[in-house]
Amino acid sequence: MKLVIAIIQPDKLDEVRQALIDAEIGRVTVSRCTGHGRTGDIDLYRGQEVSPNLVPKTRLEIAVNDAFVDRTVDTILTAAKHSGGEKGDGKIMVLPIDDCIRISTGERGGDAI
Amino acid sequence: MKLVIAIIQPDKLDEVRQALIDAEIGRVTVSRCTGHGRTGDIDLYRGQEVSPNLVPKTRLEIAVNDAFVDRTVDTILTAAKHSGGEKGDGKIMVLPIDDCIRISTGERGGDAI
Amino acid sequence: MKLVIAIIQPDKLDEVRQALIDAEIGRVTVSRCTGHGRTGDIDLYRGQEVSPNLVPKTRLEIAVNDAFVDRTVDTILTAAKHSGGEKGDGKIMVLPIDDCIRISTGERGGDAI
Amino acid sequence: MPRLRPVFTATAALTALLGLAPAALGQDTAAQPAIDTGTTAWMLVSTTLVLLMIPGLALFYGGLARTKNVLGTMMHSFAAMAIIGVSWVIVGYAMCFGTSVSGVIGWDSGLLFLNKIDGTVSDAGIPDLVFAMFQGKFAIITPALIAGAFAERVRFRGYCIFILLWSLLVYCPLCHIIWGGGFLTGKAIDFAGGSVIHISAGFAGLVAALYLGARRGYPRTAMHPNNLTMTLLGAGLLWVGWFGFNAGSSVASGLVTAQALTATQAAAAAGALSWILLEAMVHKKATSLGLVSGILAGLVAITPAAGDVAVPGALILGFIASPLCYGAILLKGKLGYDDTLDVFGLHGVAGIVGGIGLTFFLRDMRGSIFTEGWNTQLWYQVEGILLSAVYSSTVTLILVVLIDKTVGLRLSDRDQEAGMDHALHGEHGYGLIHVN
Amino acid sequence: MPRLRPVFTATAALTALLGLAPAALGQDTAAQPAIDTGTTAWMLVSTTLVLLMIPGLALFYGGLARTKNVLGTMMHSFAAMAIIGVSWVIVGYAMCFGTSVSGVIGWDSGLLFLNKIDGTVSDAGIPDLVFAMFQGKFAIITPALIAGAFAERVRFRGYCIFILLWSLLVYCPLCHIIWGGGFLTGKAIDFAGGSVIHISAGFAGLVAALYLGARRGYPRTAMHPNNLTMTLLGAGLLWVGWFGFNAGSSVASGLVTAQALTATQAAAAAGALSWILLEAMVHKKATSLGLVSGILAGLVAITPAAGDVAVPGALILGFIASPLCYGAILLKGKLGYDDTLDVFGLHGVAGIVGGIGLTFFLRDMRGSIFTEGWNTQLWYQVEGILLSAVYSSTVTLILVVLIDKTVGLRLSDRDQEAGMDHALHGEHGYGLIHVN
Amino acid sequence: MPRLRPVFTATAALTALLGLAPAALGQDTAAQPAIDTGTTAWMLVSTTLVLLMIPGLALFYGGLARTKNVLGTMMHSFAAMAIIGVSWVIVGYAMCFGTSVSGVIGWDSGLLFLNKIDGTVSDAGIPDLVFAMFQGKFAIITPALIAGAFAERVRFRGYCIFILLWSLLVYCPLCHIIWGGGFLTGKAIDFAGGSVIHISAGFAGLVAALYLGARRGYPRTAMHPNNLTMTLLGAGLLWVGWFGFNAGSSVASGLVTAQALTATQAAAAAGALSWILLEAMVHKKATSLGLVSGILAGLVAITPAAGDVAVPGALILGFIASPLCYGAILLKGKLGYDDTLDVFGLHGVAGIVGGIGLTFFLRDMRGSIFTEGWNTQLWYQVEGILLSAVYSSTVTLILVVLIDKTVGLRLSDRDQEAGMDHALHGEHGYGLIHVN
Ligand SMILES: Nc1ncnc2c1ncn2[C@@H]1O[C@H](COP(=O)(O)OP(=O)(O)O)[C@@H](O)[C@H]1O
Ligand SMILES: Nc1ncnc2c1ncn2[C@@H]1O[C@H](COP(=O)(O)OP(=O)(O)O)[C@@H](O)[C@H]1O
Ligand SMILES: Nc1ncnc2c1ncn2[C@@H]1O[C@H](COP(=O)(O)OP(=O)(O)O)[C@@H](O)[C@H]1O
Repeated sequence: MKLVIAIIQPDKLDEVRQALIDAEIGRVTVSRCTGHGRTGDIDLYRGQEVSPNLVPKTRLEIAVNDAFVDRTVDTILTAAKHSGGEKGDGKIMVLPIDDCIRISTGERGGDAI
Repeated sequence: MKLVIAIIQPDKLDEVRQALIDAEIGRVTVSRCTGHGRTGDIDLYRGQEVSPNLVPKTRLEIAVNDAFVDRTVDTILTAAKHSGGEKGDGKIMVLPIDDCIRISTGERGGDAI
Repeated sequence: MKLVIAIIQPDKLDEVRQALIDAEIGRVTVSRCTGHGRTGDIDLYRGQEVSPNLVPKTRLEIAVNDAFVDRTVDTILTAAKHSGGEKGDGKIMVLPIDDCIRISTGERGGDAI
Repeated sequence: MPRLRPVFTATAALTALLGLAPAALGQDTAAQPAIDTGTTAWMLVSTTLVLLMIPGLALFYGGLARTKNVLGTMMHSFAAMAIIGVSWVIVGYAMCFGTSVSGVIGWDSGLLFLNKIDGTVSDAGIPDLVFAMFQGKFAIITPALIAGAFAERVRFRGYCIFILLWSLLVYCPLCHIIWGGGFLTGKAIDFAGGSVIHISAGFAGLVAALYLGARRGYPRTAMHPNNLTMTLLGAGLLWVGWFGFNAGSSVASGLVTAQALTATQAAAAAGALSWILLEAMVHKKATSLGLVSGILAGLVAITPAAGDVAVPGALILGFIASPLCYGAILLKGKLGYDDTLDVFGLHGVAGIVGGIGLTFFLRDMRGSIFTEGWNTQLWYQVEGILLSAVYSSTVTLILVVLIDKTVGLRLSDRDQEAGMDHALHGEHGYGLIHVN
Repeated sequence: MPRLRPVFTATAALTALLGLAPAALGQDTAAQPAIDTGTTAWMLVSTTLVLLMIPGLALFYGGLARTKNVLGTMMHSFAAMAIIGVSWVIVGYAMCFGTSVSGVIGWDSGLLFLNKIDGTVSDAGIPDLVFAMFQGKFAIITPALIAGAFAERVRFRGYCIFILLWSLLVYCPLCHIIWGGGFLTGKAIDFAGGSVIHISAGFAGLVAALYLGARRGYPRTAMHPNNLTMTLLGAGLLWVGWFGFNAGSSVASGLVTAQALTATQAAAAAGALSWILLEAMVHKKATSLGLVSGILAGLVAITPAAGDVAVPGALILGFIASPLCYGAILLKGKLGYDDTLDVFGLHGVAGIVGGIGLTFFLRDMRGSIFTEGWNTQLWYQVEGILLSAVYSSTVTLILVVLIDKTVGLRLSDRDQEAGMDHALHGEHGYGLIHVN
Repeated sequence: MPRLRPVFTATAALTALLGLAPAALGQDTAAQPAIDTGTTAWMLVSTTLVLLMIPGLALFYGGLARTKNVLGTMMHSFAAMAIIGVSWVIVGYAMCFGTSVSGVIGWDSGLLFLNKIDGTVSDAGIPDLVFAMFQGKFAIITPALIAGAFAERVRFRGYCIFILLWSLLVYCPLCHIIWGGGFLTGKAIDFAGGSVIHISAGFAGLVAALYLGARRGYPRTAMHPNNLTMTLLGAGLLWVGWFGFNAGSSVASGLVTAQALTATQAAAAAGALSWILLEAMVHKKATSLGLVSGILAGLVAITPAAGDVAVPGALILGFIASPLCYGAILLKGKLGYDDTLDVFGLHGVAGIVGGIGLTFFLRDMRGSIFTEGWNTQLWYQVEGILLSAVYSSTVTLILVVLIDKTVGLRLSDRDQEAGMDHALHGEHGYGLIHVN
């Protein structure tokens, strides 16, 4: 089992979620974060352009069985890109998971994902 | 050392924390997230029932030494359940940790947990 | 590749980020969390001192290649300390990463970090 | 300091160009009615209270939008303050309250820039400027109301042009016809703007929402209010401001004023109560959005009637307005169109309820206009409502089509996803999530 | 249009049923006092300002609740607007200001639905309706004040029933006794409602909080205000509204009005200053919640005294109210009961401070009632306070027990954990955390 | 009840000590001008409206600060309510409107604690207390305005001392000189406080900001407004309150009042429109902060001119104020100093624009003072502005240096990082992020 963590642009969240559901990956945990990226999210402040050094991003966590890792990564890769890939589109990390438990039933391992 | 990540219902936070403390697991990091769950958190909006597709959840991270993993998982399992287990009660993931450092003292490994 | 997760005091965020940039670690993801610490963040409420049991903290995630792990940890250790180390200064965890992908280009592994 | 003269001359030239005699300077103020300081005080206050409704509306609407659109939504109200605020003093007042041209529009070049009334006093004992300012606030809030119907999917530039044109081409004629000396003045009872304001705005919103289509993702994606506390505060300020809106429409500080205020209070409370009772019956839960929607329904319903119905009538109007609005909003859900913040469901529907309903609860104090009996009056009411509805719908449709085809009105899907605040205004409502 | 007649008839029947003569229709208005437009204007404004206090209170309380209870807490104030807003015009006014029945309660069936006063003018030169509306706002805010004492742990349905009954059974008698012609009218000085409003609400809150017990987790769990900026804004609006509350209670627009406003301003500032000075001494830090609590303490303390003390007296009352409230709140911490938002600690305590304290700073303008000397007056003050405290406590206790045993008043532990907003209202205050 | 006597005696002693005759008690009120209830009503309202501006300002500034400083920033306005609220009734009014001492400061020990005017009526037909309260609100808001210039980096204790001294040493003399009978009274036109308030505050802010230096991290670190919706609401309340500010400055309820209100409305709208048009041209985006900054620029520019220019002049003043403020703010960015919330860029610059600009648009109704021709008037205007700017800058510099060296004014870097809310007040603005 793996934990796929993806940092994406907030405006792509809906598309990515839809694409994941279409690829039959229905469970996901979403949170807000800000990232120190290379790109600027230009805001205006009384006539001055302000480029924040921490840009709002959205963070997805998806626990998947090993067989699903590639599909998950590819789906995100496709859906999270802005017109063929722009700076700031984000990053995906894959971490190993030792165990997974569903709280309601107590199921463990691959079944609980 | 393992990192136990638990996604639970927000209203169970206090109970889970209390249970963990009672089980002598005193350190925890909490954050807010929203999850794509199977369950609906029905809100009302001018007479219409609105079921958000992202439901607010609470995320716990607990770094523990290997000997404590089972106790941690079991404690959460018990405390986070709504009346014997309901849809949406959440999930627990156990990830391996390579190293852990306490910032104030610089201690490393199991002692720093 | 490793994922370095650091839980630090919010008021140290700017310093830590600056120190990381000076150490040529330019990418980071930041989020807010609250922690169950040993320390009290005393607030006042109509004449009473209130010590919240969950103290606001800041969480950094930094994906680094193996060669950079020590430098990252040491940089944070130095910058996040309050005057030589105080209770509540936080904790660093190092987790293994299996894979990392840059969304914009599709690069994988060490290059994508 | 001759370097400064050009500015002075430029203004003089501008004034001359616009045909403005320097009226105020040499004006003879002797023959005017005496000022009634009390009435003037209340009308100044009413003007201020109606101004307060505009930030109130911005909060009400803003709180219901999603986080990424909160500023864009509030900007709709604030932009109306800026744009109609200027256009009203330049031409708006002249078009509403100038000499009637065939009963459909006013005009008087002496009223441009409020020039002619700079120092005059009306028969009610208040400076004419106060009345012009009071009416100006109504002109500002009406287009701002419409904005709720197409919130979260409209371009700012197109919106600005829309409200300016709508104000001149829809609001001014209607205001003139029903209040300013046009062909329905003195016939239809519209105490404080049921037809002129709420019905015209409600239908304009409906038409614009239908033309622009639904928001991206509607109704599949759940769209949550970003801050209901803001909406509640907005509703509170609207209620407060509505006392100026309705009681000020008496242009007096006396009996009718008191009656209008009382009716307003009673109807708002009844509307709120009726909505939460209904929710309690249907869902076993009373919502805060329901309560404030009920307040609004009650306030809108009493608007055309405020000075002319007593407490029992006001209670009943408020009480029936809420379930009817509630039903209309459920129906919207069924029909599937996207009137974002229910401008039609609240303002349109409750405006009609009040405009028709008042006929049955009239206090019968206004004398002459009722000699013809209540069914004649009912017909006048229907006439006023139909006129507002049909005229507003037609011109709105023309305007939205024209603007959408030229400068663009509907926001692109990509910008809708990024949010109006970022895409249109380069800002974010809340810096809370920025950790630094 | 015969289809519409039934409605008409139904109303007529309803009116007849309630014994309401169609008073306004044939009323002779010739013999009435002339309207003073200035006084009327100020009283209309005062009414509006006191209305503004209710959203102000909702913000003040709402900001102090936890995030999950913010809407539920604000709903307590808004529900009072809906419920008492309706009950007041129906029976409340008649029970307060109708003909006295043995000096303890008023009654006049002609005042139901404010029917009899629809077109009358009082001796002060204002339409009677304005006075009724002004007083109505007091009736609304008083039960809303109590809500703070048991915030975060009360069921909405039970709360609604509670405030309705409390208003009829506690507020109306007290109001009648002290202001409306009852046995203490003209004896105890209670300019704008120290006993009638703040002390009665303070003791009611205390009793209800004691009966309902502490919130789940109190005092072990830290319970943080969700949004202090909201509380600050609420305090600002309360101060603004209090000018209407106190200066409006002169039912004039003249000298006493000005004196009441001045005293209000001075006491509020003094209360705020005194609280932050105290905090600075004790904790080396002045808090924003402390500052606004001080504002409130000062405002409450001056309420019974506003028209009758000059600036030095007002400053002193404000200055001493804050430390006494501060002490009371610390004491609460020691005693361990859970008066969530310190209704007793602020309104009860400061109300007593003002009611007793005013005796020593009287301007001595009101003539006759002081001929008996100041210790007689002191006795009247104590009498008024004791009456309010004892009567309000007793009836409140009966009401909360009855309601809790029947429809239920205390919120279950599980619902307290989930939060009132979700459990009772099916809503969330802030959509901010919803990422979409 | 002898136990209570000491208090009574203590007050009497205090009163005696301060040389206060018990004025109100034996006062003969027969020879006074009659009260004009209408004018009194409007002046009471104006007082209330200006009070509303202070929470409005707290919101405006608070929303622009970073999350960790939101309460600290709001406290600056609220502390002014507490501190100047008390000092004004004690000595401030006497120093502004007492008998002139060499034309530079007023003094009258009978005015301490407003003792002498407790029961008097002015020639305008309003109780003198109302005027004192109205003016008191101006005294409160002026130092609160300055706070924006050094927001996010000032210690609370030092700030409190600063505003108290600034109020007594800068505001009171300027107010006396220009309005209260000093040597410029009746010469420079400053209808509602262009020089006295906005220019003096603007320059004080500039000097203090320069002396204290930039915030830690400025301008390298991006510093985002924590809540622009709050700033928008604040701007709305400021606009509303400004009607009291400007129209109330007529001390009447008549023609000039109406003219002042009209000019205020026109200039605010024009300022807002002009700012967003400029942004649309430069950035292709209109921001909400730009719109509300334009409102403020327009309001400040019209302040000295409100009663003396007609609609075209008001529109032009508003229209040119915005680009000039915009330019000044860009220039600040270039010069690199840190005027946190642009107090100088808005209040200083727009105050000058209005003070000078009004000369070219005068309605010329005030008669006598213009017989000398407009370039004499222009000179008076420049004189008034220079006086305010130079005097305010000088004394402010002395004050900030003194206070910083003694009790400390600049916040330490560590506390700046932790945030004012936590470091100075022991609080957090939003509990939202506390998960429990
Ligand atoms: N090595 C890393 N460790 C942690 N977070 C990262 C790392 N690299 C990228 N991120 C996250 O991904 C976001 C996008 O990064 P950015 O450099 O702008 O994109 P890209 O590398 O795709 O051009 C950043 O804002 C940050 O939150
Ligand atoms: N495979 C997964 N990956 C990431 N998050 C998950 C996964 N499964 C569940 N979650 C998280 O747990 C929450 C509860 O999931 P849900 O399906 O409602 O519960 P359950 O599976 O216990 O019935 C979800 O809202 C989501 O945030
Ligand atoms: N074992 C752990 N698991 C998860 N989070 C932890 C753990 N230990 C510490 N933390 C996080 O680090 C923060 C600092 O911990 P604290 O005990 O106050 O510091 P320290 O251990 O450095 O004295 C806590 O608030 C918590 O968020």
